[in-house]
Amino acid sequence: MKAQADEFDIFSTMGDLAGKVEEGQGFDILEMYKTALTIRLFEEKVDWLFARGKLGGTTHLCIGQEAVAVGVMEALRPDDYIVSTHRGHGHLIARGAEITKIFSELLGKREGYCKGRGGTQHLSVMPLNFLGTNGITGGGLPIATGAGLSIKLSGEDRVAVCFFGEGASNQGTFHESLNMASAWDLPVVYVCENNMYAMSTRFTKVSRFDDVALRAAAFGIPSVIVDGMDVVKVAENARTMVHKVREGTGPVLIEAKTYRFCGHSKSDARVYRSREQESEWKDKDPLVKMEATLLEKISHGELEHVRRSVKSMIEDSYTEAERGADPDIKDAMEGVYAEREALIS
Amino acid sequence: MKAQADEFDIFSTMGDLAGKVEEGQGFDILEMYKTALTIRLFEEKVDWLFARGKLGGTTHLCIGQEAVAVGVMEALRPDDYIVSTHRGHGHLIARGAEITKIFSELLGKREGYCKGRGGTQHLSVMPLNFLGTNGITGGGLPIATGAGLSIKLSGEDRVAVCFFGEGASNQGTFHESLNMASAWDLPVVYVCENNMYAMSTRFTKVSRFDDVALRAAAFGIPSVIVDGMDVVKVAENARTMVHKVREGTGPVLIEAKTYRFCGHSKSDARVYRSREQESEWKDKDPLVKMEATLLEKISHGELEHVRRSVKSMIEDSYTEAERGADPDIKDAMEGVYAEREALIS
Amino acid sequence: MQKGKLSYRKAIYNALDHVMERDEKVVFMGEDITEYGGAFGVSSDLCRKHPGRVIATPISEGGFTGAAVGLSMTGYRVIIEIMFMDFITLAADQIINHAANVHYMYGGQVKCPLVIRTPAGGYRGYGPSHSKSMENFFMSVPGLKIVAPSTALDAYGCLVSAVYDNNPVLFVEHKLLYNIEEDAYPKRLEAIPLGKARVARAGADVTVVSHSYGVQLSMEAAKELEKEGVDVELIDIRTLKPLDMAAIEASVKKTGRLVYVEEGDTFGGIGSEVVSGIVERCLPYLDGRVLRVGKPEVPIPASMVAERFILPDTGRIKEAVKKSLSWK
Amino acid sequence: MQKGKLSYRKAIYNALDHVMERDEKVVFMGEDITEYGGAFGVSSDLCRKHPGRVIATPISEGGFTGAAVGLSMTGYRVIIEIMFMDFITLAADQIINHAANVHYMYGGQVKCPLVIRTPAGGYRGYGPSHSKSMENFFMSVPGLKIVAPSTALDAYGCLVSAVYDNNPVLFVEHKLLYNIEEDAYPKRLEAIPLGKARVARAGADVTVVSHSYGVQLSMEAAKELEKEGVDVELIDIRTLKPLDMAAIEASVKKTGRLVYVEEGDTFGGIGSEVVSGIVERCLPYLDGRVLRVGKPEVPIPASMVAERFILPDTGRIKEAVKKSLSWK
Ligand SMILES: Cc1ncc(C[n+]2csc(CCOP(=O)(O)OP(=O)(O)O)c2C)c(N)n1
Ligand SMILES: Cc1ncc(C[n+]2csc(CCOP(=O)(O)OP(=O)(O)O)c2C)c(N)n1
Ligand SMILES: [Mg+2]
Ligand SMILES: [Mg+2]
Repeated sequence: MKAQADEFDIFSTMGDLAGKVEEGQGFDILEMYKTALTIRLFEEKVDWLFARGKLGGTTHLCIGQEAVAVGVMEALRPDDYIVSTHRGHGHLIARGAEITKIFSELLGKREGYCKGRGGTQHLSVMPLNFLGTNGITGGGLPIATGAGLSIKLSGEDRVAVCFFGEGASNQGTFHESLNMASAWDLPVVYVCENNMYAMSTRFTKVSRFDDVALRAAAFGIPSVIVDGMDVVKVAENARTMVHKVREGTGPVLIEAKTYRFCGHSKSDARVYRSREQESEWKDKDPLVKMEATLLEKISHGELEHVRRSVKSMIEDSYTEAERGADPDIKDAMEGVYAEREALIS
Repeated sequence: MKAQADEFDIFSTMGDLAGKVEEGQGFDILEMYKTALTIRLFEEKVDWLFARGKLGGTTHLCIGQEAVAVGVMEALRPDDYIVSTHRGHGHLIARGAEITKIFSELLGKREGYCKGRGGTQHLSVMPLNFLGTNGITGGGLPIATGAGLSIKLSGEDRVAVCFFGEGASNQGTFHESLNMASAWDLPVVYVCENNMYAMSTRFTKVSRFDDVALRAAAFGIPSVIVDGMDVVKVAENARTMVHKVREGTGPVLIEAKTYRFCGHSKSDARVYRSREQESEWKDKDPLVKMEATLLEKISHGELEHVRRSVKSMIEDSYTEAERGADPDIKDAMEGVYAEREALIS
Repeated sequence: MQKGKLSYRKAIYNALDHVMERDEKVVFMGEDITEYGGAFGVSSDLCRKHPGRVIATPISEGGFTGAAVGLSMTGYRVIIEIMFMDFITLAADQIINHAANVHYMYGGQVKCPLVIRTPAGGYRGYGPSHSKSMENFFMSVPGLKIVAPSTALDAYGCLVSAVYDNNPVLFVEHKLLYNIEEDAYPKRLEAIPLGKARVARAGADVTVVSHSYGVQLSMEAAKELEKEGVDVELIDIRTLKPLDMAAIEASVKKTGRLVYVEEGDTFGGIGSEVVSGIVERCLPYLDGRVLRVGKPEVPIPASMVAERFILPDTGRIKEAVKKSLSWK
Repeated sequence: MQKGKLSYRKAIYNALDHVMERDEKVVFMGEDITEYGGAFGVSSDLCRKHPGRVIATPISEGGFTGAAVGLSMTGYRVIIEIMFMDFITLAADQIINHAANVHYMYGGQVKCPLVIRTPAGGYRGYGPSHSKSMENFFMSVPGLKIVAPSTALDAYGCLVSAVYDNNPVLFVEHKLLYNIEEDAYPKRLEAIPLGKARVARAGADVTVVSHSYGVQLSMEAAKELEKEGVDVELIDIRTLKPLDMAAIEASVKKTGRLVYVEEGDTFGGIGSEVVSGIVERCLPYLDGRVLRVGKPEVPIPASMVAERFILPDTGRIKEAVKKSLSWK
């Protein structure tokens, strides 16, 4: 069922937004494209590695969803907090994490951001205020809310960004988090990557509506639905929303309609969706859209050069990561508890 | 903050309700009054018993809220399921549970509905399809939802009624339950007893709006806000809503605005609310309202007779309950596991 | 009759299929258990065989477990799947404060026939939130039963019994067991009563007790130890709650030595309970050390190299068995 | 200087007040902890003394515990109150999969200084959902510490240490302890290092180990046993995780006998771990039975008469101590 705009007028709260900040301006499409391409080629490499048994565990690729990560990060400052999901490589890369160190982490190497202990689903990069990917669906929502509370208590103008999938919006933590954030006016930007499926489960099979944004209305949280396949639209809306949150008026929700081109995780025959649906969405490939825009300014050759250099950077990074050291028994066993810093009385 | 009707037009979904069933008709006010009075006097007796150290544990009285229990039960059939809260004596009595056996349960006697094991917060009466009071705030919501699923799977036209407080609507279980019920069109009537406080916590301090009904809109669940101090209004709306649910169109939510005249539990100095607020609400005493209506038909003497007979019934029931047996060690230790019924292969 | 070998995965599927076939009141709920085939493909095509009774839920572990409690209190037998055991933390309230309590606390008025199926365990590089063995977390829940079979036959038999038990049963399936197979396809699949241990290997020198995948590891260790002249008696405890202490006691009285093997933490593990129970019952019979093999107090790292330092292996089992032979 | 005696309740209040006074980065969150004064009145007027940092939450145990994790990962020291320990099931995911893991799994990049205060225990007729002692449920959580002091001085000292620990600490307060008092108001309140047991009573015949309210019960039993000529050494273990096995070992090597007393289930209880640890360490020193006193596998009934059959008392402790003196 689709909620009728006149039935649930959820976006009217957007009315008091201070208008778009720098409309359509100030975006470096080439930079955004490079980042999106890095994500795409990184994910393809990971896929390739899995197929060849080079990686343990599982993984969740965000191929097709790159524009959301790139567009949202565009709007952030280095001191903003980010909380990610199980499908977090794109967020990490868009935030500026080093490719080599992400590979190292996936490979379970000592040089990984988390010494190989976290892997794909538990990957934190604190120097970037990236509080971590998260293996528990919905697990990041209260953590981001707590980061928002932290900012508020410190009286700062940072924001906390919380990525989550539409599937995660069925968890109770979603409700509890949005309620706290709205009751306390916390500076949290909730970003729903609505790719319509949670694993095999179509959102509308386990909830009455298509849109997650609707759920924000119950808390008086302003929300916006954006085309998650269009990096500029994501970035514009993210800027507007982040700007609003930074001003201290409380949380917002951005719902980006998107699609994962690949399966849910490494083994997924995608029986739950049609090849037609997939190809319809592939026609909206965010990278293709960016390329079209870019080709108005640069030549095919220049574009090809970008592609080649990103590609070789990915390969080099992987090669370097692979040369890293495996953890020894001490690496595995130590560091369970943090040390006390000083004696107190 | 109060949600503006034009901002969140949540009740528009009520438009498709089939109109009120038997408007204002067919209610036996005298019967409802007797029940409400029984609840009131029962609770006063319990209060008295606690003050005298005759009862262990704690208790949550529903003095002031009687009209909600009575009005909702009016609309139900014997085969409908009911799930209650920690503040459940009124629900039990309105459903027709025996006063003696409730007292026995509170006294921890063998003759109690649950052999004294459950006490006030864990009190089930299965012959009445009363699935239990519940010591976990929000704990009853998924259970009632499951009862709704049970009805749906069996293809019956029963309904499951789920009482809960506005405080419980901040639990994740509320969100998860309403989502499942709406996604699966389950025959559940969610009844929020909004007495504005959860213990000492004013709802608006921990949520942005006054109304819980708003939250139903996020799931496309039709809702209605009723004056919980007026038994006829509650009963009318309950009939309408229950009727709708029985027809199989999915869950509904009734929010009854009410007030507990007493403290949260046995020890509560009520520092969090003003005596003015209390006396304003006491002016809306549902029993006083019913008495006024009744006095249009019966005499003061007849009313007094009703009061006296209910009062003496309560006293007699208590006396009888007190004579019951304390559990012995076998009663305490046995019955943790249910037996298998038959051998299977 | 089926052809080929019976895998653990297939055994569970068969048990589910059997109980759903036999009884219209059996319902199966969980995330992605319909066309996707559920966690590790166990539920396969069940949704087509039993339309309407295989219910794909939203990602709401607490909510659907609670709904399952309501469903089972009102006359259904419910099986739920928690995709990875680590996520059971989200349904802890519904299991501990509701499912396990309702029969007793409501004075016997209701039953809660609910099976909570869940894949547990590591060795696969899934990392800290997808690798835990948490059966020991639930040992102190009165009213709950816990089953963790190690063979396909036991998986079938115990699952059927669990579904027909009138109490909540936590049914733990180790991820590495799904592909193990019985040597031949059994003629007849039978229910196995809960609460009864199985002697997986008779022996004279040391009693090794384990459950779930630990039994497989221990069997390997026992075979290797045989070559070294140590004769292990291996008891597959199968049901952890109620625990068949009589079977362990009988074996320890014979061998005089005890080693418990499990994948979860040693500290506060099942082994602690078994060792304490044995010490209470037959301390004078002990002829060597009683030891526990399990996980150290470390989250399970994602790195498969690091994971191998943490989780039990045959080497550590053999070492413990040898140690138990002496007092030092 | 304070006048009068120091109660357990006041000691906790003082510790909270002290750490909040001392450090602007300490935040306290929970339901009804502002003007209402929190569970059992412990937080009293703290909200007026530390405005803005005593935060009353909605009824969302999972949500606010998760928020506390985020808050502590970003530089705050957070104390949360779970009104009754039974409700901690609702925050199990946040504690087990998040708080306890983040330091290790993120490779040491973050700390999670989070204290989870919660009143536990029965004897008050609150019934199955408000009476449990669940500290044993968390014994197998790597990365978590567990503290359950039995005296006002220890409550103060351990709570201050817990707040300044850089790890999540589960801090268990028994409801019946709040009103106990120290004999005199102490001159100075001091932090007590976590992980160190305390000899509550020196003795020669039997080592009794306990925590929380169990220590009070055991002390009473010890006093009565003294009259019967049995000299009990009572160890208050205080911190359950990490567990001071060295202290227990030293005592058992002296007395040759061990009894663990706890209010939670015996089956899978703290006692199981202690007994197993002792058996591993000093089996040859044992000179009598090692026994556990705890709750049988029954939910805690509301009836106070029935409850008394279920929960430990001095009678059962005395019985176990006497039993431990012989091998039969
Ligand atoms: C608590 C919990 N339940 C279930 C899972 C298994 N799981 C991992 S990802 C996923 C789907 C999540 O869907 P969504 O939130 O829409 O994100 P998407 O995968 O589409 O990016 C599920 C069910 C989990 N990791 N944690
Ligand atoms: C999970 C849980 N958290 C907290 C409590 C303590 N508690 C009991 S009743 C209550 C307030 C409930 O408020 P509301 O739902 O509005 O119901 P009311 O008491 O107003 O009828 C609280 C916090 C509990 N019983 N269970
Ligand atoms: Mg999705
Ligand atoms: Mg309320």
